[in-house]
Amino acid sequence: MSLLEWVAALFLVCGGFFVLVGGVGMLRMPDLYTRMHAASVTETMGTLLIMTGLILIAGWTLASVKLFAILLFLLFTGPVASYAVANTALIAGIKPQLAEDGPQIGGPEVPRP
Amino acid sequence: MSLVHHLPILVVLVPMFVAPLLAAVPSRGHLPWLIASLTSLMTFALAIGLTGQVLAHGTVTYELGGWPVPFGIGLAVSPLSALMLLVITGASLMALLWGPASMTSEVGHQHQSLLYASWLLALCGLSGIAVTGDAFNIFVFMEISSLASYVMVAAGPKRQALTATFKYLITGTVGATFYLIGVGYLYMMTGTLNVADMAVRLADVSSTMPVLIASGFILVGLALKAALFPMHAWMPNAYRFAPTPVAIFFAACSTKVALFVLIRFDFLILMPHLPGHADMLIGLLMPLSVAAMLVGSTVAIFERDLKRMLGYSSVAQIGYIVLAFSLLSTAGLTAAIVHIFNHGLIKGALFMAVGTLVLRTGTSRLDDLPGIGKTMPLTTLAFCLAGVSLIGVPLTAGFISKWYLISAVLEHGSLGLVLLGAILLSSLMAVVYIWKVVEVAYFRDPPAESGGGTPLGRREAPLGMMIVLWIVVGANFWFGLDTRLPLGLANMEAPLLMGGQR
Amino acid sequence: MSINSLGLYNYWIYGFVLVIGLYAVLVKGNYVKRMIGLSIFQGAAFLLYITMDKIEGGTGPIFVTPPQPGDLFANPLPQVLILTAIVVGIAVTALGLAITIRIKEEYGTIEESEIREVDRQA
Amino acid sequence: MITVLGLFTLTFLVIAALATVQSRNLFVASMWFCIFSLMMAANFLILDAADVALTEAAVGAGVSTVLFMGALSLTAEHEHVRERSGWLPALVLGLLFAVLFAASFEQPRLGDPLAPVHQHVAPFYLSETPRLIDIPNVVTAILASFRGYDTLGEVLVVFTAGIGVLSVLSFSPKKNQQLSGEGVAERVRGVQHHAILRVAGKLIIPLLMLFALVVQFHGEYSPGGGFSAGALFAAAVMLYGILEGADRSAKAMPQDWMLRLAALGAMLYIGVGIVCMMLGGNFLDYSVLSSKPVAGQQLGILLVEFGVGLTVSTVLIMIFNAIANRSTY
Repeated sequence: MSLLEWVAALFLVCGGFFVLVGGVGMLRMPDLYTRMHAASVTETMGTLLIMTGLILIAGWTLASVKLFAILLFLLFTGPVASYAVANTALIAGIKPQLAEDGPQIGGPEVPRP
Repeated sequence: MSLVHHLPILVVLVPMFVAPLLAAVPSRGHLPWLIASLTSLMTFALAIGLTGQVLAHGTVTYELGGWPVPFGIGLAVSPLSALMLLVITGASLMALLWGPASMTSEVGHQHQSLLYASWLLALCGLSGIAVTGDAFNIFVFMEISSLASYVMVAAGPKRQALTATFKYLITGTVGATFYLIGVGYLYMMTGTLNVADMAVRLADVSSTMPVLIASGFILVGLALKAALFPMHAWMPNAYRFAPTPVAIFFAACSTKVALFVLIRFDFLILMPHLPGHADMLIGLLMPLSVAAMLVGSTVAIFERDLKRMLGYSSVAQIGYIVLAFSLLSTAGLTAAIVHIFNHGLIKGALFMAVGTLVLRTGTSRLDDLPGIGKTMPLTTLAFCLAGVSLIGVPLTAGFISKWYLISAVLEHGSLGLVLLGAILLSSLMAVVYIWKVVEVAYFRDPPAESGGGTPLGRREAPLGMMIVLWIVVGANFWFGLDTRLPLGLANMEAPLLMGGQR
Repeated sequence: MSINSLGLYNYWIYGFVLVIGLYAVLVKGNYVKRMIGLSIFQGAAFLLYITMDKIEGGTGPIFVTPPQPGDLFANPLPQVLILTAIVVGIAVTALGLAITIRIKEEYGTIEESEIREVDRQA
Repeated sequence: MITVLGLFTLTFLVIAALATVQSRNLFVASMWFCIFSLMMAANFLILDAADVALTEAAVGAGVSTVLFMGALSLTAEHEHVRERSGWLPALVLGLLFAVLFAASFEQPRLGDPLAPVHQHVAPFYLSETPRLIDIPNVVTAILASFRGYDTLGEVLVVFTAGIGVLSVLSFSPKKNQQLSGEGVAERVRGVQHHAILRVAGKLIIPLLMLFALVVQFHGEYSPGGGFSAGALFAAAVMLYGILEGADRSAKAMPQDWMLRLAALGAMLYIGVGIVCMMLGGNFLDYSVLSSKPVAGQQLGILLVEFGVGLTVSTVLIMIFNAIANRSTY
């Protein structure tokens, strides 16, 4: 494997790690807002690293351009979607779980996203 | 390239071309009806021309896009296809000619152009199934006709039309998808989609299980579409709540198109190459068809709504057709084909007569129609004569069907006697349910006129309606005497279908 | 390891999805749910066809470079059929949903049992 | 690697299907159905069917989810507890699955080059398309030319659905309140309080339309064609309708014009076929359209694909507008 491929692999592995962290966070976090926070890790670091890795592998081809376009698109839509979910949740009356509410047990039931 | 060469596609093309025009160009009053009728008339004329071709030269083929089959889609108009075309285009024409007053009174003027465009699309879809020789193409055109049918049934005047349509839609889609899956299995094992080519290539297929599954899926799918007992639940209500002209159209032809496809698949493709398929057909279809005959007729006896009664009667009549071809003999096939044609005439006439009553009285409940024979004598007489044909009294088209069916059944020895008993029993039941109507119509007094006889306005229907109704009733007797057309086509087709069987 | 080690797994999944979809169509009383079930059921048929098109060592049936003898391409025919079938599916879904909406307007419910109740009382 | 991916998508497909059927909240069910369709599309891609994947993603995951949502907002959010007994259907379906499972062992395994489907008709398409039609995308060649009649039928199915939805939603005993009251307008006026969403969404719309056009007119060279392009274009309009209110999208794309354009698309397709007949070929035999058969084929394919795209997009827009502009009863 050439150096470029090693670098690409590193990017991909790191990206995978962040996606994994995001997934674990989605499961472990107590309420909707914190879960979204966890998910945003996937959305930003995960996509950024994975796409970069893929672009490095693809090299100077049309595929790279397309990957770059996808990256831009994801970076653009991801935050907007998160915002929409959070805003809608707030309007729908879902309150963030605060520290003084105590631990998760016995807390208000959080609707799944 | 003369026009004659293009006949097979033109039958499909004419309604296909007019339908979008009709939908898109806003038109009022009776204009949409007029356009649809003219188109239907033209299609009927083309179908007659095509039948002439078939009678003269045997199966007519046409290659779409100029691509040779099996690489392109080929049309193949066999004698049976020609007969189906006649039934389809004839049913459409008679229902249209009969129907403008009824349609307007039931669905109003609004959006008639959309409705008649759907009508033409249904016509195009059904004819497309009849002429095509490609298994997947059948699916596509089946969906055209089904979607158009849903649209038309949903336009019925009562709200139950919506629930009936929903049931119809679910059943129809499940049926079509079953068919699609069945074709998928056949394609998986043969690598082709052309019906004739499939039959050839299936000879080399050694593993039977997927083919068996294919036959099962196709059988169930088409039985759902054909409303074969016990998969008939959608039909009576769909006919009951559809606008009457639509019910006439469909009652005369649509379920039979599914049977037509079933006959083609079973006899041309599966029978010769799938061991045990003949036993499966006999073992499965024969009991089902006998049950359909008896159950359909029994329910019809107790049904108090005329349209639903005719719907259940259709369940029984489909039983006759299926019984005839499940005999797996040339005589049986002939009987099935003849009955497909004759039943179109009979049910068309019966539904028309009932529709005429509905137009004038606003109800199809038998209990609301006492003494109708006195207030609407001609219509009621037409109903009775068509009913006589349904029962199978000599000199009528129905008799011809029964005659061939019984002679086909009697080829089968003691089993035949049992079947004969079932047929006779079912015919007796038909006598009962037709008589039930006669009794109410003639032997009960019409209700006392409450203030000048206006709300029900009981008088004979418009002249145009009467003329069409009596022409169709007359056709029932004509084809009871002159059987050359259906019988000629049936005699050409039956050996073709049995040919695959050695 | 190539995709072919999946073997017959595709067919099993197809069968399972088909059964799930049909179950929803047959058993559910809610009309929208039945439409969703119908879509799933149709999806199973799509999977059956597309499963057939795959060929070992082949690529999609698009000639990026002029094809050489010996190049393998997936079978394009099932793809064409399923393109067609997908659009049939959405057409049926749209019509079914439109009818469901009208049913809701007329009956005030889209549950089969409640509709039957309304009809019985009428 | 691809095996793992295949296993994953297939398994997730089943999970999504189960979850769809399971969930009592119908909005959740339709989201699960969206995921189901996406998984299906991914799976199609793995199986080398890029065209189908594109269409499934646009139609299954995009358009039908929007339609389900639109219908749900007009009907009910929750499914009531079912009243039917499910054990008999479950038994029958269990048997069906057992039969299908048993039959799978006699079917050609995935990717078997000796399978009958790879023997007979398919090699003809693959080997003859460069000579007869000369476009790189064989799927488009079959779709529009070899089996163009099927595709024509398909266009008519879509057209029928369009006029069906129009007619079903117009046959109303109580004249439907078409968006007149203020309260109604408030309900359907999109997501106006979400400024960011609207701005961001509107940036995407032109890109989406551009992509649809690329898919439409580049469909002979890369995955795509009329169906997927039409669905994508319709998705762009639906996005506009969701962001700005369906009354606006209906105003931008009036129903009667959509109906006419849909009819025009179908007529274009049929018309090309009829012109072929007049020039002495069979119906849909594009070879006669030009002095060189190959050029005629390419011209014909371009035209009919445009007809497909036109009809599919306008009908889907029409259906969306009809459903989204209906007020709750």
